Amino acid sequence: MSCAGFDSATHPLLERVEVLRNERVAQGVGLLVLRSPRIAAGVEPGQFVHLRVATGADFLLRRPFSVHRVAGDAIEILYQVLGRGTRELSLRNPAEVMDAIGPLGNGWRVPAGAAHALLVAGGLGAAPLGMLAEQLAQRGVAVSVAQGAPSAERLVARDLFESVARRVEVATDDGSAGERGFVTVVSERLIEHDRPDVVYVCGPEVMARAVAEQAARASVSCQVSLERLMACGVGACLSCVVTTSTGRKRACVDGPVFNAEEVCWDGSEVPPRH
Amino acid sequence: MSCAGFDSATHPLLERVEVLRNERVAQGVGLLVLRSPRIAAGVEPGQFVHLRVATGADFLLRRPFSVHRVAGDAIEILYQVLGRGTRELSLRNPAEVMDAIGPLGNGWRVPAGAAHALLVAGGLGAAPLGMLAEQLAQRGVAVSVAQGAPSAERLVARDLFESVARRVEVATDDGSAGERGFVTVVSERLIEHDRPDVVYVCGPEVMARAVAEQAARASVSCQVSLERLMACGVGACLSCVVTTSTGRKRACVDGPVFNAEEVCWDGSEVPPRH
Amino acid sequence: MDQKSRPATSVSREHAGVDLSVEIAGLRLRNPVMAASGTFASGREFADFVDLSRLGAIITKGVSLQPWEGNESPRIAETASGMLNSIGLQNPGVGLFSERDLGWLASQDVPVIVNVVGHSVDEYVSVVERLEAEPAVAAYELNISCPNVDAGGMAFGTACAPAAEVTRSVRAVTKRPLIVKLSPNVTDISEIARAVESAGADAVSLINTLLGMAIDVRTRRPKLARVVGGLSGPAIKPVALRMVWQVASAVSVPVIGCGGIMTGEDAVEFLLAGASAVQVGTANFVDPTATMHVLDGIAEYCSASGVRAVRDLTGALGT
Amino acid sequence: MDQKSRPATSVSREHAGVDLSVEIAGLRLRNPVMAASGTFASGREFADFVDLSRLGAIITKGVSLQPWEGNESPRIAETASGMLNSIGLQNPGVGLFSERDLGWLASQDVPVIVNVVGHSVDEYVSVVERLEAEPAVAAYELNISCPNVDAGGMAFGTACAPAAEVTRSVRAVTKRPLIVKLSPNVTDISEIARAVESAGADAVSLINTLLGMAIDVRTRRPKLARVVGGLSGPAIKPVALRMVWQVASAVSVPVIGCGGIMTGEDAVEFLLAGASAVQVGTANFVDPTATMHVLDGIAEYCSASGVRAVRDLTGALGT
Ligand SMILES: Cc1cc2nc3c(=O)[nH]c(=O)nc-3n(C[C@H](O)[C@H](O)[C@H](O)COP(=O)(O)OP(=O)(O)OC[C@H]3O[C@@H](n4cnc5c(N)ncnc54)[C@H](O)[C@@H]3O)c2cc1C
Ligand SMILES: Cc1cc2nc3c(=O)[nH]c(=O)nc-3n(C[C@H](O)[C@H](O)[C@H](O)COP(=O)(O)OP(=O)(O)OC[C@H]3O[C@@H](n4cnc5c(N)ncnc54)[C@H](O)[C@@H]3O)c2cc1C
Ligand SMILES: Cc1cc2nc3c(=O)[nH]c(=O)nc-3n(C[C@H](O)[C@H](O)[C@H](O)COP(=O)(O)O)c2cc1C
Ligand SMILES: Cc1cc2nc3c(=O)[nH]c(=O)nc-3n(C[C@H](O)[C@H](O)[C@H](O)COP(=O)(O)O)c2cc1C
Ligand code: FES
Ligand code: FES
Repeated sequence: MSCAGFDSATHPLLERVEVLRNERVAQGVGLLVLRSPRIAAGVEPGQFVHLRVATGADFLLRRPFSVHRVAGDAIEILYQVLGRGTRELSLRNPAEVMDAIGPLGNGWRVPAGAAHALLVAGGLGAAPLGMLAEQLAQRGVAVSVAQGAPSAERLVARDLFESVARRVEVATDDGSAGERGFVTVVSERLIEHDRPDVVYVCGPEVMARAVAEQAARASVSCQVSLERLMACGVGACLSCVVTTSTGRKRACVDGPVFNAEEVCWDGSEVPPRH
Repeated sequence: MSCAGFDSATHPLLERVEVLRNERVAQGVGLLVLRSPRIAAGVEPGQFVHLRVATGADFLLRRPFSVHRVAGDAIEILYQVLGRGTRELSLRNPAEVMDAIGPLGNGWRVPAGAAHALLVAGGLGAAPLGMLAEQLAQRGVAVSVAQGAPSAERLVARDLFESVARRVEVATDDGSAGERGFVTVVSERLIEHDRPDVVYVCGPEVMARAVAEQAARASVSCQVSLERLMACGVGACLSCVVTTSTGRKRACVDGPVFNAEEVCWDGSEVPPRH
Repeated sequence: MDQKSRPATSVSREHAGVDLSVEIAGLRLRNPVMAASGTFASGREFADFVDLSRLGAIITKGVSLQPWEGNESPRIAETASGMLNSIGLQNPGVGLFSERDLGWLASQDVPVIVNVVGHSVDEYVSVVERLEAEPAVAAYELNISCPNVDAGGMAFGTACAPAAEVTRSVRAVTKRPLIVKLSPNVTDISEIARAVESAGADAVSLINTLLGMAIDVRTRRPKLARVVGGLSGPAIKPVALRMVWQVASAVSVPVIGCGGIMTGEDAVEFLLAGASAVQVGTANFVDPTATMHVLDGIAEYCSASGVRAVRDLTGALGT
Repeated sequence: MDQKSRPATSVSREHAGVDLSVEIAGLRLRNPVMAASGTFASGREFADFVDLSRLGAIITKGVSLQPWEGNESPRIAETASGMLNSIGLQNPGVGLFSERDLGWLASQDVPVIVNVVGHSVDEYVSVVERLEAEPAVAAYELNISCPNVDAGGMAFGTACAPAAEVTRSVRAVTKRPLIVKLSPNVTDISEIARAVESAGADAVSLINTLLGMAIDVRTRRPKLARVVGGLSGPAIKPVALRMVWQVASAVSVPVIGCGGIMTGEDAVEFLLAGASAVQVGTANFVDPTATMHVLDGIAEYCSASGVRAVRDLTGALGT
């Protein structure tokens, strides 16, 4: 299948970035806007940055975050407060600086001649799909979005999706927004009824896997963005491997976006928390 | 020799203290004012607090600092920026809270019937002598001060000493204030000429030792405040021992103030930096 | 004062449901949280901060037959998430210790475990014999793992034969619960654990400190007067946890876990790895109420996750 | 781009006075800073951040005879001032490694030290024999200390006999400088160091990771799929420094220090303790330019304290 990325890949670099905004946008979710001219200039949809949330021995490892959107010379990050690092991140104030490595990884690819794309987002899986939705729309690709979350207060990026997508269908566990239930019900319906040319998925691995199988049954090409624990983020340490039909690949450089059909779902994902 | 402390000793306690002020008062020296009603209420001259300069694994151990002065429900600390912890301390802003253990240790004692006291301060050794000078003056004890520092910009607590002491004589290494040379020259002269009833010393151990010997020669009783590396600060870990004529004692509870004659100057002090 | 009462009440109120008691080597303890040897003296210094009767047990500073001077200063150095110490078992000797400390401890409502050290097997035995007469002693912890003395200490803890010999010899003179504290500075700690178990230990505690060093690049001299010292604190927790997990599967006597425990969750990690109780050491320096925070944390974890009895956590690691 | 050039010029300008070159096992290196095995791949991944020609040497990821799959995920866990890893020496095998990596490395102006691993003595030997044909290889580092594989790895590094045997066998098939990388998970590392020295090692490097473990109290499962893994980072520096100091006084071959080095001053501590060069590992993950920061830091320390040649620092510890 012939594919094309968006811009030509730029080499990752280390950049001192400045916090422009850091605010709560949903329950337990923050939006971090970082002034980072060089990364913003090169990043493609689906790529990520490796952030040093704080200096000092307390947070030895960096934390990887997808670039949700680019706004001028700034990148936007949607982050869910889960543990020590993201809690620390939620305390960063405007004007503070930290350092970021990016843009990193292989982003989403657009199959030649794709006219209609379905984006399936589970929870914070919406993060790496924001920039993708915008750029697909700009290219005249029809965008549908199937979005799931535990509840209405936990839904993110609503406005962005509403503004660029032809249709947005939502499912929440408690029915407080859209229909009650799993997003996989929505994705299955949308895959069958309006037959997209490509499906892009990000979310909990069980959900991503289910959607991938739906796409496969409908023989629609499907790409998934996977999370792994990452030390280096640049391809050196082999801590982030994903088992694929062609062997173990590194999520940080060979991914995080993979063609669904090559992924062996061996439960090696980050243990889910919620 | 019969001695008396100031107030009756209060038990140490753990108190959340609030930064009221933190400002540079001399070259490389900061004044930290902490709102700490309970410690302020009980602290005696020469006692110290054990401060947690920052939470988290980066600064595992607390840092001990003498209480320089008490102002209402606040304690004042004079700190020299030497290493990681004191640098961190210099970054604390008003309204921030940290936790402190105090009041700790045995402070200065006043020999019965003492009418004239000489305070000898080397560099930051002035810190634990501030409150002492004030309270001696209040009791009508005549106070003389011999103060040394590398240079005029490094002299601390000038106003306090000037306001309560009968005389203040200064020596600086570069002669930029007072006479050029070591404070030991000044102390020797003052001990010989105006024969104080007691000498209180704090400063680098070589200097404290020299002054102690001057006092001994003039058979004037002498107390020294000693610094040791301290883990617990409460007498449990034995990291702060001082070798004395009656065996090893703990600087944190048996000191930091010792009678000079009992101290064995065995070079076990904290390696000096300057 | 309120330093004490606050946690006390918080526990009794919030965690009423959870059974925190544990039994180790015949000792029934209120809860699994002990103060680690050498970091809590004999408790007196912490009585202003902690209600000692809320501790599972107090383990005293190492006690020898004669008074020990300890090492020269500097005796400590701060390291990344840890500290080095080379105190060298300074202590007044068993005689003065019994008078001064045991007397006071007897009046406290807390089990006292005496940490015993010696330059020779005979000295270990003599200290224990001397303490047999003391009713305040609930159990012994043989320290064969102190890296800070030349004779004795770790020398006994790094090979099976001497470890077994000192254990057997002390076992012969006491019926009281006998805990042996193991050194992490070995190739195979399970083998040492098995050796002391078959020599009569009722329980093992681990780990003591890892032998380490730090250098002051300014002076180009070691930061410790004795050059090397024992590393403790959060930095060593992963090593301690691994060893507890290995030893728990190698012996059938209870394992007491120690090393870098700062929070209740740290303690729960050790329990899951196979420990029946835990010791809190360096954390006492960071926060004099650390033992209470750890205890409250364990209790909160249990009630939050529906654990009725803390002993159910021991070895409950899934794989 | 400027990521590279900035430090480069800064050094050449500011530290012109200092001779940073060192000689190890017949290898003359530009400076004592090497990238540690497994943390720098074959350098390509860091070429965007570091001018590789400024490194003393690159030590490759462990290379085996056949491709190795490595362990299941999760493979890492963050700990206090450190991290655990259980990568398990995943590598494409010496064949693909030679094609893919050595080819590229040959075009880089930096000495290449290949880290060699095997399940058996024969495998170590075969890997080296296969690499003898490769001109790009400057030296070998025998990894007898990886805690993350069942057969081989640490098994060879925790006893004198096997350590000596694998060293002797490899020595027999190569004239190239032979470095043996030691495990810290032993009772007496000096004894192992002496064993490999007399078996023909031209130098020893230490330490590899400390065996550790971490548990997720939420899931009650180990954080690593393989349960245990290797601890690295600042947390282990005191242990590494102590072992370098012990080994430096036990052997006469050069010692290469490694373990928790994040800054130039950390590196200077290792040099003072007796190391002739240092390896930077985990720091590369925290800051991809870490090797350059360490190098600049060493140079600054030397010029600030009037040290003409960095090799003068080796073993210059006062006591
Ligand atoms: C390529 C990629 C892109 C990501 N994009 C986003 C995003 O846009 N928004 C967002 O909220 N999260 C994102 N994540 C997940 C995010 O990295 C983790 O939630 C975060 O690292 C948690 O850090 P913590 O210290 O709060 O959690 P802790 O559990 O305290 O962290 C402990 C260690 O585990 C690692 N870790 C924990 N959870 C994860 C996880 N799910 N994935 C990777 N590492 C983890 C941490 O990095 C750290 O090293 C992404 C992950 C990857 C791999
Ligand atoms: C009883 C007592 C009272 C003190 N009063 C004052 C005061 O009023 N003003 C002031 O500026 N300083 C005072 N000091 C010294 C002060 O504690 C140290 O300067 C400070 O701890 C240095 O911390 P750091 O992290 O900046 O230095 P670092 O060298 O980075 O600290 C590393 C470790 O060494 C310890 N340390 C380093 N120097 C000393 C020292 N001189 N004494 C004790 N521990 C040390 C630190 O606490 C820390 O544990 C006092 C020390 C003691 C023992
Ligand atoms: C200052 C200090 C003194 C210690 N003294 C002793 C001792 O006398 N006997 C002993 O068995 N362990 C002693 N230890 C070891 C501790 O009991 C404990 O095993 C070790 O510190 C690891 O636990 P931690 O990380 O919680 O401190 C001492 C530790 C420290 C830090
Ligand atoms: C992710 C990772 C992979 C490693 N792989 C290897 C390896 O393949 N061969 C080896 O000899 N050491 C390997 N090591 C050990 C390092 O080279 C180094 O000895 C150890 O990490 C201590 O140094 P540090 O604290 O600077 O990381 C690895 C370490 C890490 C963290
Ligand atoms: S995170 Fe290091 S290889 Fe992917
Ligand atoms: S600091 Fe612990 S006894 Fe003095």
